[in-house]
Amino acid sequence: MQTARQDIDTILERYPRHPQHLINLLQDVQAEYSYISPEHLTLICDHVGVPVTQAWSVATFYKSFSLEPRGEHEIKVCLGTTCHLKGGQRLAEACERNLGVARGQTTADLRFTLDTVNCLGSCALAPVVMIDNDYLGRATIRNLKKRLDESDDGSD
Amino acid sequence: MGKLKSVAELESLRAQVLAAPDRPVVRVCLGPGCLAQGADKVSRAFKAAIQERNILADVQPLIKETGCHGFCSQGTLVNLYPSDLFYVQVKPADVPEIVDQTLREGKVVERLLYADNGARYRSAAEVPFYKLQHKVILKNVGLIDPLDIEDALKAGAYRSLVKALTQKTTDQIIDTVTIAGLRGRGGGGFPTGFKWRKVVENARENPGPVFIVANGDEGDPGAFMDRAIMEGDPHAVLEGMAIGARAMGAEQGYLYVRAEYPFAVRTLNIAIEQARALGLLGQDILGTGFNFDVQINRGAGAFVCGEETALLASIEGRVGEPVTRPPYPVEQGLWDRPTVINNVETWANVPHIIDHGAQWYAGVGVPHSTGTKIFSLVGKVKNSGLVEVPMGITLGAIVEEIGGGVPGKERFKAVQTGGPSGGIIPYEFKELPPEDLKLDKVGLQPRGFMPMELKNLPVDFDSLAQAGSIMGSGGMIVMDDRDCVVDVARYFLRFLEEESCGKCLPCRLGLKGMQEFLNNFSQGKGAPADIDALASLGMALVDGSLCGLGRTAPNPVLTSIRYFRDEYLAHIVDHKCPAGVCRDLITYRIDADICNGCTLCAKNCPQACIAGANKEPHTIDQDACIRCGVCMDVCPVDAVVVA
Amino acid sequence: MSPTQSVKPETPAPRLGVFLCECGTRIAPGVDHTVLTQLLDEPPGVGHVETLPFSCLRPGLARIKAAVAAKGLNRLIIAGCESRLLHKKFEQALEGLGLAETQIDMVNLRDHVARVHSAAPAELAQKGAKLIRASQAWLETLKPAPRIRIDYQGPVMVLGGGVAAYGAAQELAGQGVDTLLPLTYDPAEEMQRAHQLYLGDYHSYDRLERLIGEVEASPNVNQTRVGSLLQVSGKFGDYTVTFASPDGQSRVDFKAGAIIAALDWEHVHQLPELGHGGTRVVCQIELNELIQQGGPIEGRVIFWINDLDAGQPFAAPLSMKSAWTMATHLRENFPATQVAILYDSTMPTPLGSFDRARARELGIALTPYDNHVHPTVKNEYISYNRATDRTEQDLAWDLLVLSPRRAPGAEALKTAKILGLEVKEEAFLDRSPQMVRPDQVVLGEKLMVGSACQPCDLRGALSQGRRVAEKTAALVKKALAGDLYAPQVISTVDQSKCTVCTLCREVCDCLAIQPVSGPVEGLGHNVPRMVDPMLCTGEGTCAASCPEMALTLANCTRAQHEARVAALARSLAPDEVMGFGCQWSGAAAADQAGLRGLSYNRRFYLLPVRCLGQIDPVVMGRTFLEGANGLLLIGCNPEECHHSYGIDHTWSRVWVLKKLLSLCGLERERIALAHSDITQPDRFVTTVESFMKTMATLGPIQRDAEIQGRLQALYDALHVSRVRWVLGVSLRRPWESAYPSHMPNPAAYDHTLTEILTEEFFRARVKNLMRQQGKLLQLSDITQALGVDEVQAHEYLKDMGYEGLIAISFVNRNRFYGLPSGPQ
Amino acid sequence: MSSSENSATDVINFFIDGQPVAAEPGWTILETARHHHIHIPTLCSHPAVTPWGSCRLCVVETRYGKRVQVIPSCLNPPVAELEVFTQSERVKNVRRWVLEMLLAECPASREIKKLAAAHGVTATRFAITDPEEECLRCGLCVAVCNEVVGVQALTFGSRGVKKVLETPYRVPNNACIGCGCCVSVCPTGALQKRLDTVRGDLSRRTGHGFAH
Repeated sequence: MQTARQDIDTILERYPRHPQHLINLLQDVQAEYSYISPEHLTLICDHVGVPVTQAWSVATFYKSFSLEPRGEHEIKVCLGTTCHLKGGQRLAEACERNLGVARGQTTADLRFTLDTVNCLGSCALAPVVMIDNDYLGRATIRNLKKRLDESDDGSD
Repeated sequence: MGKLKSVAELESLRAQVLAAPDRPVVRVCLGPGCLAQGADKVSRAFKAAIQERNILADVQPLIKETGCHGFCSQGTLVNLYPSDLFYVQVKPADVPEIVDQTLREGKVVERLLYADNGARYRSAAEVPFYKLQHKVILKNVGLIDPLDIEDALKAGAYRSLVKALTQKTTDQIIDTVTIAGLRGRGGGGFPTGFKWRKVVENARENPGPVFIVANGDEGDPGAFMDRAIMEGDPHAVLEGMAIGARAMGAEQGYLYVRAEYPFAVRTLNIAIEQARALGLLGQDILGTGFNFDVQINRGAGAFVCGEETALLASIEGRVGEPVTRPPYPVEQGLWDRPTVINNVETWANVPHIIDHGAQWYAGVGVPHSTGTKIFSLVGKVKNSGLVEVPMGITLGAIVEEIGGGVPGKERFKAVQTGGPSGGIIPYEFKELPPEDLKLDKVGLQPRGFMPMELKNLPVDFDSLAQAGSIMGSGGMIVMDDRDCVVDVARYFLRFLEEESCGKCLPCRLGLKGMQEFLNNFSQGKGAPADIDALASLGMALVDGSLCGLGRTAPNPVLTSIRYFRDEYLAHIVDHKCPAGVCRDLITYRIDADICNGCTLCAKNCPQACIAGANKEPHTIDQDACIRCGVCMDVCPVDAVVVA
Repeated sequence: MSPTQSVKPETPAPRLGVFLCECGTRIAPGVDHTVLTQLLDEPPGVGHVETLPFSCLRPGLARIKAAVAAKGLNRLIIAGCESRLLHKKFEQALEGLGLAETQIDMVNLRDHVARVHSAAPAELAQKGAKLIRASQAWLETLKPAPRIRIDYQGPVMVLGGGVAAYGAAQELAGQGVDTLLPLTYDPAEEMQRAHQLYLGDYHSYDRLERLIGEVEASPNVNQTRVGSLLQVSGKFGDYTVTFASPDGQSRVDFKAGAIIAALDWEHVHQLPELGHGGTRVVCQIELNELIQQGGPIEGRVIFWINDLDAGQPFAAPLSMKSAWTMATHLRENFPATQVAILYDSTMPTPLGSFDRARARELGIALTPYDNHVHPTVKNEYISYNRATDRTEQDLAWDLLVLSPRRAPGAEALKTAKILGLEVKEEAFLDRSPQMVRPDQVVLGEKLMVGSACQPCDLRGALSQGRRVAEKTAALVKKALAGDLYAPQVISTVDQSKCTVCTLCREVCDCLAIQPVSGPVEGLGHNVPRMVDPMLCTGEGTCAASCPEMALTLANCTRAQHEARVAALARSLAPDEVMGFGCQWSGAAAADQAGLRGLSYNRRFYLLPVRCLGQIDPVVMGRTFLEGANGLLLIGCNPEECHHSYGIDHTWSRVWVLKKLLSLCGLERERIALAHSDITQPDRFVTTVESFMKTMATLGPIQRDAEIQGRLQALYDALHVSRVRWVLGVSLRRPWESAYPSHMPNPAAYDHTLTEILTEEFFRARVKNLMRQQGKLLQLSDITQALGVDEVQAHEYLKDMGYEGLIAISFVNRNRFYGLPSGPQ
Repeated sequence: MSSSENSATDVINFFIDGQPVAAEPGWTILETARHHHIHIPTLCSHPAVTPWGSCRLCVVETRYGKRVQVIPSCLNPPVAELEVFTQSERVKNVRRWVLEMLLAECPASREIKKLAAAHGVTATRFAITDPEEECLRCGLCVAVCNEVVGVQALTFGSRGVKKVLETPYRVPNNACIGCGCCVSVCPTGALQKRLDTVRGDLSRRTGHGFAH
């Protein structure tokens, strides 16, 4: 399904060596490797010329960076205002119960990562859950469970 | 096609595009709402169906994947040209029928037309949702193919840039924007022309580069107008920025786009590439000697980066922590150079102002709040989606007429405008007894005063501020009787707590502290005096916080205390949540008359506290129940009720 | 330069200004500033005295600047708070007025006086005045040394020639810095070496190839073939590096301005114990070769990441990575293989979910094992405990692949030795020298890079090289622009006094005193030492232990130390006690005690120093001579000296002082060394209180002429190079591992030391006696006056006579002793 | 004004609590107040580093014409004729709440208790999460490590309520030189307990730069 990953050097070469590109590089590495390993963090710091402490604070400050490996499937439960009003919170709790992990965590087998987001912009279909790149609009505990089972089977 | 070296070459290209033979067009909305309902599959189905049916090349309809059409609750939306038919809730399975019936035979598929109160509407313009809208910025969104610059040129893109480059001095551009009365659409409502003028003055005193930034870090939950613009009409933003750059002498622009908008980033990147290829960005634009280029910065998931100083820190590659102003970005922004930051929607307004003139723009809307504003109308409203209305339209018109009012039998309770930093304003006019203005006892100014019924409240910067809310970036959430204000206030606080950068103490600790109060209230704990304490804590945040996030964060709490003190008291004194939301104050019951004993609820109950035999009415063990609501969600016959 | 300026070269006389800070209310009401001002105005007046609410804030700084400008002040005392935090601010504010950092001293009235004592404000003013007077003596003795600008010549030499060296050379060349790359082998070999060393980094090889080509083509890089490295001499900006010629027959010198040592490690095969034989049980190195040959490889291939079991945990992630790339390579190119990777479940694995999905796709088994039981290699299978359920499992194999062992290469070790670097037990050359100034952070890293210093893959080695080169380039550019200055406080050598005993070099922890490594051709060992001003951290242990006193710490001299302690000791009341506190620990803990609201005996006076190692024993002697009744030295915890061995050296010195004190007939307890840390202000307080109690029991020294004479002798004896040498050799060496100094026979050693001290103490007393009496003395005069045993005294005097320290004459068959005539 | 050494043109005359004061361009309101012996409480302000404005205890209410604002005095320069109030109700409201929340946030800190008591806050209504906590995340340690020491050995991780002082990967940082400046600037003494997590065990530091 996934094609070969971009080499870290290829990613680094996309940007000139200037501190302003720290976030861009972190994003590209995150996108490519789904997390930022200690090794990559050091390489990025060297490339843009910032101390690791700065990269660390940036990588932990922004929500889209993960310093631990993410699961193969990402489940994002929308907790935007409308989704909240329409029960997004209950969906998130149900996911936590089903997967046995808290929000922001990854299952031990690196299959699923559960996250909540503050609005996916599909408020008209609230509550919304995003599984990898697919939306599940007007989600209920029932249809969500079904979808999770499908995506789990589908990968093997 | 190579770089355009002069204005004449651009116009000849435009003429060439316009002269192309007319073809039928199917516009499939690929806005976020429709996408979530499978719009991409609909579009693929159209392409496949046309391929399959081998329609002749000259009449072969063009499938355009466009930006958001606005009427999200009816997605997937499909607009047909030239018939002007407007199909709603289109599923991939409907596509062959549309192709066969409408495209080939010219017949209308009645069941896909929008229907309301028995009436069916053939074209979008007739639909009540669109009728009261005044589309300026969204005019091309949904019309053009955002990935095709020629389509944008056809619709008039870069006409204003040419005008700004050839017919106006930099001063005249700024004057035009000033006279038009354009105010920042990002929330602050600061006069744009004034800001630009400041940058020019500061650059004159302290020569060197200046930068312009478009803020597309649209983080408010429930708001997606910037996304619609960026995904639907990216060239409007680029053109606006280029005009601004021309006026201020900037050569580099930054477009800061929210992390969660990968489509917007992709669309903008393609648009920038196409504009560069045509020489509409880059060196010596259209042979006028004007240089300007735009770089995209993706946000990395921090709401606080919508704050301008935090956004600049983020562009510079640092943690998005705001810094105290002064100095303002117009004095010392990116790399300590004067920098102007405007919202994406503001930039998108600029070409229209230059194109139609300041007077025309000032004529739309009301004095001090000119032009149109896009709102995302969501929540407990029948027609939800993006709406663009002239400033000064009443809230009633938006909610009742465009939105079609509250669905079902519930009553319209309140509107929350301006996102998490906005206020909750009640639908019903409430005469506030003087003792409710208790905030004064700590020497604080009263905040927010509801001058009239919400129905008649004009939606403009000043009226909303007077009511205790803000325009914000344009979120508008409709609440009904089943929505609890304590819960909503708590929700916003939790959101902001998560998004607070944590730099200043009032915001970092205060948002947590305010939540503690509200958590207590939602559990029926606390004393009425705590409500005043909460309000006074809110004022400490307003006064003490460093940036806009903390300073406006208490708004939902302060306004809800002001307007819905009775509801707070119901929680604390009567231990009741009138809306039936606060988990600790409600119970789930199974209506034995409705329950058909399907056992689904018992199977799904995480506490295994639902008992009942197959095909017999079930009951919930209230002691073990954690009120997770699963039973209510899974019940196929709606037998689970909240008491 | 206008001619008028060059006429007057002499330094202007000191003009002192004292600024008393109120620190809001943290100093002012507690210490009576009016009384303090009056005390300071008493003769000898300190000059300008001014009280400021906050001297460190802009309004205060404005007033200080105004006073400096109006009165031409060139010495400043800020009597406020911690120097560590605020000295820099005053330096920066006053830089424009021509004041150097060493001309500003800070006295911590807040944390050492106002906030730790509860006494009448006027009394605390007295204490403050004494501390300020001590600082006054320090500053007035200061003779500002001229700033040393670093002259830089020659290219940057990158030693090593490995992957990291190429990374560094590329960066330097890219920055336009001239680079010299001496190679001990043909550049074409480097690729071959990289293939062998960086296993499985297949995707980086072509990148490296490009890079080598780029470096070779660069006009800024001069590659040259050399033999092995022989010697490095010189200092930053001007090194001479000697190599053997490629044929080993002659020597070749190269000039270089800076040196980067970029050293790669080497791979060693696994020990044969696990069955490694190069056929069925192989190392990753051999598999790598096999893969490159194109096989044949088939059957069940098991990678066992056994670095943890082999005691090389740092290499485990690297072995895992190389195993992973080889495993994927095998599955893609050798379909007849089945691959599994067996690894310790506790090791950090560099594989993410992407890799795991890929492993499933390619059918590579990732098998973690429980490390409580070591996997056992059997002939057909390897048995291990499964990590998940800890049950025993078997894994059949046809080819078992072990991790290689990694160690710095022989060449790397040799280079490190010549540069005076240390090779750690784990066989890595990692080093984090103390960093006192930002410039030195750069230099600290300059010395060693490459995989020999830090386990890394090919990419990591390249990036290490680049990082260091980037910083070096910035430094070189600064030097070339003439903007690089040595710090103000550094050791300088008076080469006329240096006897090349090399003690300083052994003491030096910053590699500054080693411009000469080993003997110099034609000069042998006898080359006076030099100090590399860019490497010196100004700690000063070297200066304080030089037997000949040939080393001086610029702007922080022994004379200044002596003047300061003399001023304070003279002013102390009989029940008052003084001490030294290291700025990193003792003084820092004292500051902290003030900040944390602790309190202690106000009769204790603390003088902060950069490092206790800077306190020459002479300075300690001087305190007693000038009237101190006791001396407490508070330094870092054992093993925790921030420089290197300052605390150890102080330990030895205090030990000598104790011996000398008892020779004087005084209690050994009058001097004490204590340990502290900034995180332990409460322990600092306990230390002070208990020492004060001891001192109260001992009471003041009854200072009659006899005692003063003995103390004078104590002071004099500490100047004697023999004493200093013995003390010096008892000091701890960087390679010693026990604290305190490891000695084979401590009792015997101590006996020798005592004897030497006794003799030198006697000698000093005799000389003083002779000077006082101004006439020839008989043995009985001496034994009576000094109260010593006749036989012993006779022996000592005889030796003194032989050494020409005294003249022995005979009158009427009686021996008379006197000072030798001639120049004394 | 009394200061005669300054020419009238570059002096900014304004009022703090009704008292006429003078400042030179570049001074902040806080510096001017302190120079005039007017007390304004602070936690995150230290003269050795550039002000950051995190504790917000130094807020003052200012009136300039009709414009009334509550601003931090450590960051804002005065303008001529500005009226500054250091003890207004709005100011006190901010301070009291911040201190009350700090009592819950840093319950172990003696300094916070003392400061709070001085402002009449002795008890807290907020939940205490960690009874041992002393750190208020004022950022002084991070600033001093960057600006004065220049080694950037420690930093903040995460954000908002989860914001925490740490080193990358929460392991002792080799960049740390163990100078302890972070401990000295710490307003609550939290770093005293935490220093070892940054510098590690000094006696085990690699290289003979640290004894081993």
